Amino acid sequence: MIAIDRLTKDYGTGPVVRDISLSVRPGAFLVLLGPSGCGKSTILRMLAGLEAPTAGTIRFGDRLVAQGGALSLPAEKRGAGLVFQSYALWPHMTVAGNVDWPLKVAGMAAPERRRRVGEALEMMGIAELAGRHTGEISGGQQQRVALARMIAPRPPVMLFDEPLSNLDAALRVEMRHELARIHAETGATSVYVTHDQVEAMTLATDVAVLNRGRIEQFAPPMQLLDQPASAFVARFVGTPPANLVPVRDGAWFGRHPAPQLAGRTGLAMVRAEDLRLTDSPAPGSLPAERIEVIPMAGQWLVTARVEGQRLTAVVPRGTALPDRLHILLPDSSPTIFPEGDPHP
Amino acid sequence: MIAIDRLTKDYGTGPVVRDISLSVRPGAFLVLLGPSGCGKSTILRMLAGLEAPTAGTIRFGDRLVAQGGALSLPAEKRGAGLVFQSYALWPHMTVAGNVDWPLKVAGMAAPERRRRVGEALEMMGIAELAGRHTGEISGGQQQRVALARMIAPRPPVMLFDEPLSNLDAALRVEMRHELARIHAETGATSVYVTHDQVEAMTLATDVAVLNRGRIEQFAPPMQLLDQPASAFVARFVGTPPANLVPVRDGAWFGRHPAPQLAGRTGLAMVRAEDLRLTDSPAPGSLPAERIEVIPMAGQWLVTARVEGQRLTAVVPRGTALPDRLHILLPDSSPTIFPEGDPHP
Amino acid sequence: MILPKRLGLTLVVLVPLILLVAAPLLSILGQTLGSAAWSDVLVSRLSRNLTWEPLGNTMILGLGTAIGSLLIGGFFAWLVVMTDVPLARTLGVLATLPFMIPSFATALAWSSLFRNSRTGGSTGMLAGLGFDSPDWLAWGLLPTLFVLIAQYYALVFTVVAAALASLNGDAVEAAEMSGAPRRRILLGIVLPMVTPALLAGASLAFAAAVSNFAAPALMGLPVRMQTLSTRLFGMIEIGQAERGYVLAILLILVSAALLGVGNRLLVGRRSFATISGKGARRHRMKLGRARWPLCCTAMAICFVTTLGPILLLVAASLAPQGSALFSDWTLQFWTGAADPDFARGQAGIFRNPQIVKALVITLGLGVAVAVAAVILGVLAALVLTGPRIRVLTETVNQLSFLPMLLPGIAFGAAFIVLYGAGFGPVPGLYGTPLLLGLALTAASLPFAVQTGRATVAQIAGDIDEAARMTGASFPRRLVAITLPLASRGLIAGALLVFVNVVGDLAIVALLYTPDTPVLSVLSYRYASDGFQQFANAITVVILAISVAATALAQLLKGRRP
Amino acid sequence: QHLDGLSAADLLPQAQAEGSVTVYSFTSRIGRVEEAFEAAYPGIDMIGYDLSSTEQITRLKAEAAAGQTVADVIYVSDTPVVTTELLESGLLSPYVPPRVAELVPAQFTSPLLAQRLSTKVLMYNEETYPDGAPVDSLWDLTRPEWAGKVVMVDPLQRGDYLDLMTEIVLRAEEMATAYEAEFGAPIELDSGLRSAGEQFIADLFANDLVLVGSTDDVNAAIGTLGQEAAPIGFTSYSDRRDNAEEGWALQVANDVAPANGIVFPAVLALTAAPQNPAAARLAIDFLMGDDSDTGGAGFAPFYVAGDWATRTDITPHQDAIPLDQFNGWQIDAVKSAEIRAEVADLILTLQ
Ligand SMILES: Nc1ncnc2c1ncn2[C@@H]1O[C@H](COP(=O)(O)OP(=O)(O)OP(=O)(O)O)[C@@H](O)[C@H]1O
Ligand SMILES: Nc1ncnc2c1ncn2[C@@H]1O[C@H](COP(=O)(O)OP(=O)(O)OP(=O)(O)O)[C@@H](O)[C@H]1O
Ligand SMILES: [Fe+3]
Ligand SMILES: [Mg+2]
Ligand SMILES: [Mg+2]
Repeated sequence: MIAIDRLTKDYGTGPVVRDISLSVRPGAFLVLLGPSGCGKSTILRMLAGLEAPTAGTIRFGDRLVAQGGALSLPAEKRGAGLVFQSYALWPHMTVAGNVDWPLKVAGMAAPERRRRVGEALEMMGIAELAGRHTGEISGGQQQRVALARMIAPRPPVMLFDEPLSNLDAALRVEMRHELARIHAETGATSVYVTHDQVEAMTLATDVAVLNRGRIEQFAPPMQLLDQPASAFVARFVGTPPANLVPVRDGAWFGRHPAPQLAGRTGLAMVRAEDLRLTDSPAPGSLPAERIEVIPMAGQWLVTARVEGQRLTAVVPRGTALPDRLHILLPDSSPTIFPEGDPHP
Repeated sequence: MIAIDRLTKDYGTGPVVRDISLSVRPGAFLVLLGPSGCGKSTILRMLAGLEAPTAGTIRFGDRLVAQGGALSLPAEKRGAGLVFQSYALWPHMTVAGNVDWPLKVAGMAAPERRRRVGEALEMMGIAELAGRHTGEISGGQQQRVALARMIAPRPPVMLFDEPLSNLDAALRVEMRHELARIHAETGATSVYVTHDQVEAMTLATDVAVLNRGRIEQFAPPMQLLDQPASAFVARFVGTPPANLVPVRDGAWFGRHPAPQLAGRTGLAMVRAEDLRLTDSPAPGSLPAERIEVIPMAGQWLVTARVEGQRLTAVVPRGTALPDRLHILLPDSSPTIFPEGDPHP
Repeated sequence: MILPKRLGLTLVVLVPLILLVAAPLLSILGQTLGSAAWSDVLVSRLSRNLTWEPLGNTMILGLGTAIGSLLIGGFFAWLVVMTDVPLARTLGVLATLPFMIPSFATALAWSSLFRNSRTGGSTGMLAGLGFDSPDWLAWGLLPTLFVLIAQYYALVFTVVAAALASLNGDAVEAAEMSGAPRRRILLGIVLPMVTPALLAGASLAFAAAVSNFAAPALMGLPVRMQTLSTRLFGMIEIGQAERGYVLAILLILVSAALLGVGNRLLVGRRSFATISGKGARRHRMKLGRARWPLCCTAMAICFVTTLGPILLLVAASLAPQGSALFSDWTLQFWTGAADPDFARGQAGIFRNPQIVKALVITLGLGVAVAVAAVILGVLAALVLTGPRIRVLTETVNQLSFLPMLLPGIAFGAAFIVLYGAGFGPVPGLYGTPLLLGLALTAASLPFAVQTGRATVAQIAGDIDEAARMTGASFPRRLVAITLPLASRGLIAGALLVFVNVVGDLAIVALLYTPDTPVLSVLSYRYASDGFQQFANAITVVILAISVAATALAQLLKGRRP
Repeated sequence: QHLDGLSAADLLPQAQAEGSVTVYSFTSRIGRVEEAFEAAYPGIDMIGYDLSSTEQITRLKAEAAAGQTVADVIYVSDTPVVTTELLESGLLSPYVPPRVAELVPAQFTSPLLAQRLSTKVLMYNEETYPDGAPVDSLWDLTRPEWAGKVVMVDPLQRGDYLDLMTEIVLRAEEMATAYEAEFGAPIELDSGLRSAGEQFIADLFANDLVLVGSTDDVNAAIGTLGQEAAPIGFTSYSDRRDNAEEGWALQVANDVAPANGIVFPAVLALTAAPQNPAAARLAIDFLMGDDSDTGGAGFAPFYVAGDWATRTDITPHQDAIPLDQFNGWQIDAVKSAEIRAEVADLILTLQ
């Protein structure tokens, strides 16, 4: 339902979105994942109609809504809703007023509006704040107002820019489930920007991993984990993401040969769960320095410095972890990426 | 070094911070954790001197800096730095200008300032944006500018309000390490608001878990996980947080008696890793409906609905997970909290 | 081709600007073409005295007034809006008033202190104390500058206060966190963040100063200081109007260049989006021990620039003799019946049969023009703060700024010529109040546009974008989002326009009809026959209306969260 | 035109049919005329506009350009500008009611009908100088003892003061004679100056002449009571009537060589194509006063000490020096207009 072709955007300081093509079917939930500044918000703004592409086209279904340098259907005609990264609440209105206004614009009758506003605020857990002004509520509450405002009119295309970033973990789970429910109910094609891996993994039908304005990989979520298309994706996706260990001439770090790596050079993907830690040297182990230990999913994530690089390992909770550890690399790696960034 | 005594704040809509007391030693790293709207930012603002407490006192070392209704040392005299949740960048200045201005105010010489600005921007990975105006950078970049601006003058007290919320996971790890390093180097007493459990666990020397303006628990991070003081804390802390399963008259959900629970009633804390899933009914198993599966730390977090409640279990990656599952509760629970919220 | 954003709106704004401003300007320009006036003014033996020296003085006064007004007006705005100074509301009203006080009253206030014996008559208080002020203190640039600043800091105050009132608290708080002292925060953060308002205020003060006639005529002439406005007035008065118009055009060119440079230097690429879509709390800075000293300083300035002149003006409407303002007060000039032994049989102004009608018409005109100008002003402001379109945006900027610099009499005449007779299906407007309204709207545009633009520039782009996402049309967004957020600026703009209209004489004089008497014409009539007290009394009435309008504006602003 | 020959009574029916008449007047006293006129001729509405001479000129020109004639009658001073800018360009036409043709001297009926005469003359403070005027010649004003003590309105701000300066240049020969009488030697002209009149203006400005913005400022400067050494200056003789009310001691310096200033007319004229031609003529007739001693209701607002009716049959005001004893030059609008711009340029270079 959304088809992007060779989309490029340049604010005059060099392209920030470069030649992106992708398409998703109606009702899809596309998650954009990528490092800060990679162009996620820019793509969302172009989809919304707030920014005209420099080149390339955007189609909503059969409808060409933007074409670089030629056409850009204005935002108010696209029927899309957007949760702004900056909330963009209307400071002169109350919380309820913010949610209500789009419904008014849509020409809804007052009772229906009242119902929807109440429902949306309820869903976001901010019903008791309805009469407050936007300066009189907390950051997370503001973010929920922004979300409620976008959702209340049920737009056919929903765009989310880090909509849950300022919520606590528990609430985030709640909201995520609400969003999933709404998506299932309305079938609105959605594009969702997030930095939260869990959100990406659970909500997405498709994920686009972006890097410096380019798509690194476009795939269903699980595939990203299982078959990352590049070193960048491997290093970026997953909780924790995979370690990338340099291999030179068949040897880890160019110094610790492993038979099954024979002749290989590049960045080997080594998942955290494939590393082992011991408190005393073992055959083939490398000395490591413990940096931090994080309890997660009943295990411990241990980050240690090995050969000047940070590696993360998963160990059972309660493992003895002295300051100086020894790390055992696996015999081999399923994937070895060529070294160096393909897009310098 | 920071001592808060019976601190209360009321904006006129009822108290939002209620009677909070805590103290941390110089150089401590205090993390405030709590649901959206529980009063974290308000506490930070009172520490900063931007808001006067309604009642109670704040001491920095021996110095009484605020006393409800009587005294509030103005912000500019407290020597504290604050990263605002809203960033609060100065829109008329460039990125570099924003970081530079506080240094100018501190009366630093130009070469020193240049060095520090460069260093801070470098650290935040936004050196190449130095000349941009704040409206011309992405949300995450703005957040990093806010962080750089606060850190550059190295204030003796550092206050952070969700400083990394808009950064991607990889960058967040980077920044977290930088902050840890800076804290270690300067020994600045820090108060840090976050929703990120990993940040809380790794950075904190002390954590205060807040709920509706009250402290639920004040303890070192690991203790929160091991000995949560209340059902609220148990349900709020941890990745994933513990499940709280109702027990009535010695029976799970009041219907599935377990010998070791005999006579107990309350909310039993059951960690995700203590739940087991099977694909066929087993003695004592409860039928469950799978909701979602999240790969994490080499395991799968499975959320399922049991008896109308969501429970999360950790299972090894690759476990077979049909839509309809069966869940095995443990024989007992280390902690059973009394039912009902102690602060209605 | 994608049409540039806001092209439609820009064109919509340009049409009335061209009709109301560009056409009259061109028609004035047309009168000077081919006339010897250009060479007389620019390159003759006369040009030094006729043009360059007055131009120099004018620029000194204009820039001096702009800077002085910025300092005082900016200080007041900060004090009243951003701090916990005592009596803030009172100060707020007092600091708005000077703009409404006629220059001659302010000049009178200065004179009553520093006047020396150069022009005979009675001398000032200092002379009474045995200190005869030197000429440089009593006459010429310095006192003129003082009088102008004393009046026009109110412009900066009004515009900047409106902008500050909608400043997000957290940016200021961030500055406080840096440990900066208050003055530093004021100069380094608060004022720069409202640069568009400062620029708007300074531009208005500049334009008002360079086009002010009364102050340099009263304070400058005795030492033969001429400005372009005194020259311009004189040239038209002695029948050499072309030269006057050439001077006016010269003034416009120089001012436009200054405005352009100022815009480029001060605004540039920077953003002034201080009304953001993340809710932030309002913030008042605690002054601590400085509260009362600062309040007293402000009060002192208000006394000298506001209360003093008003007192003198009121006295001048009560005292029979201009040389003894504080003796023999009588209400005869206000309410007295005709008495052949008093004021040549002139009855008090409240017995003037036209006063009620004039009052009603003046108010009506003021309100109507304020509404019209503010609507046009806010549209122009949107154009000016939106994405730039080559040439067009700058045209809007300049056209909406320069009416203040056009000589009112020429402006009025041009309106008669252009719209008096009507063309095609358009009926002739000459002699109708509509023509008066149009001309006054044009003349008041700078106030509306500059104030509007200063506050519109503060609204972060995403706030309007969020409204666009809902599918709301431009007019709808304008009414529901932009206008409420810019309301303080718009109210301030409406107030300035209203006051300007109520006090205007130059344009009115040429376009009024006896059916539409206005107060300023009544006042002028009294003055032209030497009934100065009666004229003053009417001026006091105008002032009272302006003060009432100010109070109303304060109320309106106060209602907003 | 045939209307020009009709008497007031003959004009009346047509004027009543027209129903109204619009007058542009340079003084607000038109208001009182209006009342009197409407009382005298019920059914004819007089509409008075109070406009300065400059405004009248600008307005008439703009009206002409727009093809809209609003005014029927104008009442204006500033004759040198009016004659050149309006009369010569055909925007005005002269009219002399037959009734007064014989009563007004010829010099006051052409080119336009003068209704009364005003002044810009040398005045002094009779409290400070109880023995009479402290000067006996205009040339005294160029002496060092009057440096910084002569006050007048900037001639480049007000037409009537420029007219005064122009007249001095026009009367260069008289000025030369007076110079010799005052200083005992023939005048020597500075280079670039062409006459004794120009020399006088140059000397006057060089003698730290004090310029102000309005006649009231001049009056206050020289007239205010309680001054030890009041300045002297040029202003309107008629302002003397305000002495008591304003606390002034203005007195005219009549015995000054060669003259104490100028006497200039306020004129009445028809616009080129008045919409109410009969009522317009009737209004001018009315403004010229009736046959009583003081001119009656139509002239009453202008019957003041210090201004003189041009009609010889109106008795001069008892409080003022009669016109024939008054030592001022009567200006010639046409000659004035010829050199006025040059004089303005001269003054411009002196400032
Ligand atoms: N100006 C105000 N007037 C009234 N209530 C306010 C005001 N500011 C904040 N509150 C309320 O006080 C409570 C605490 O707000 P605070 O900003 O401290 O929350 P927080 O813990 O920082 O939440 P978040 O994680 O969402 O930022 C909230 O419920 C909020 O609605
Ligand atoms: N107006 C602008 N002018 C110039 N560059 C801009 C402008 N807006 C954004 N950029 C740049 O474009 C790039 C992409 O910005 P964008 O906001 O799309 O990033 P993002 O992926 O949303 O990042 P984040 O996760 O930090 O929000 C950034 O590097 C940013 O600096
Ligand atoms: Fe003599
Ligand atoms: Mg973004
Ligand atoms: Mg907060």
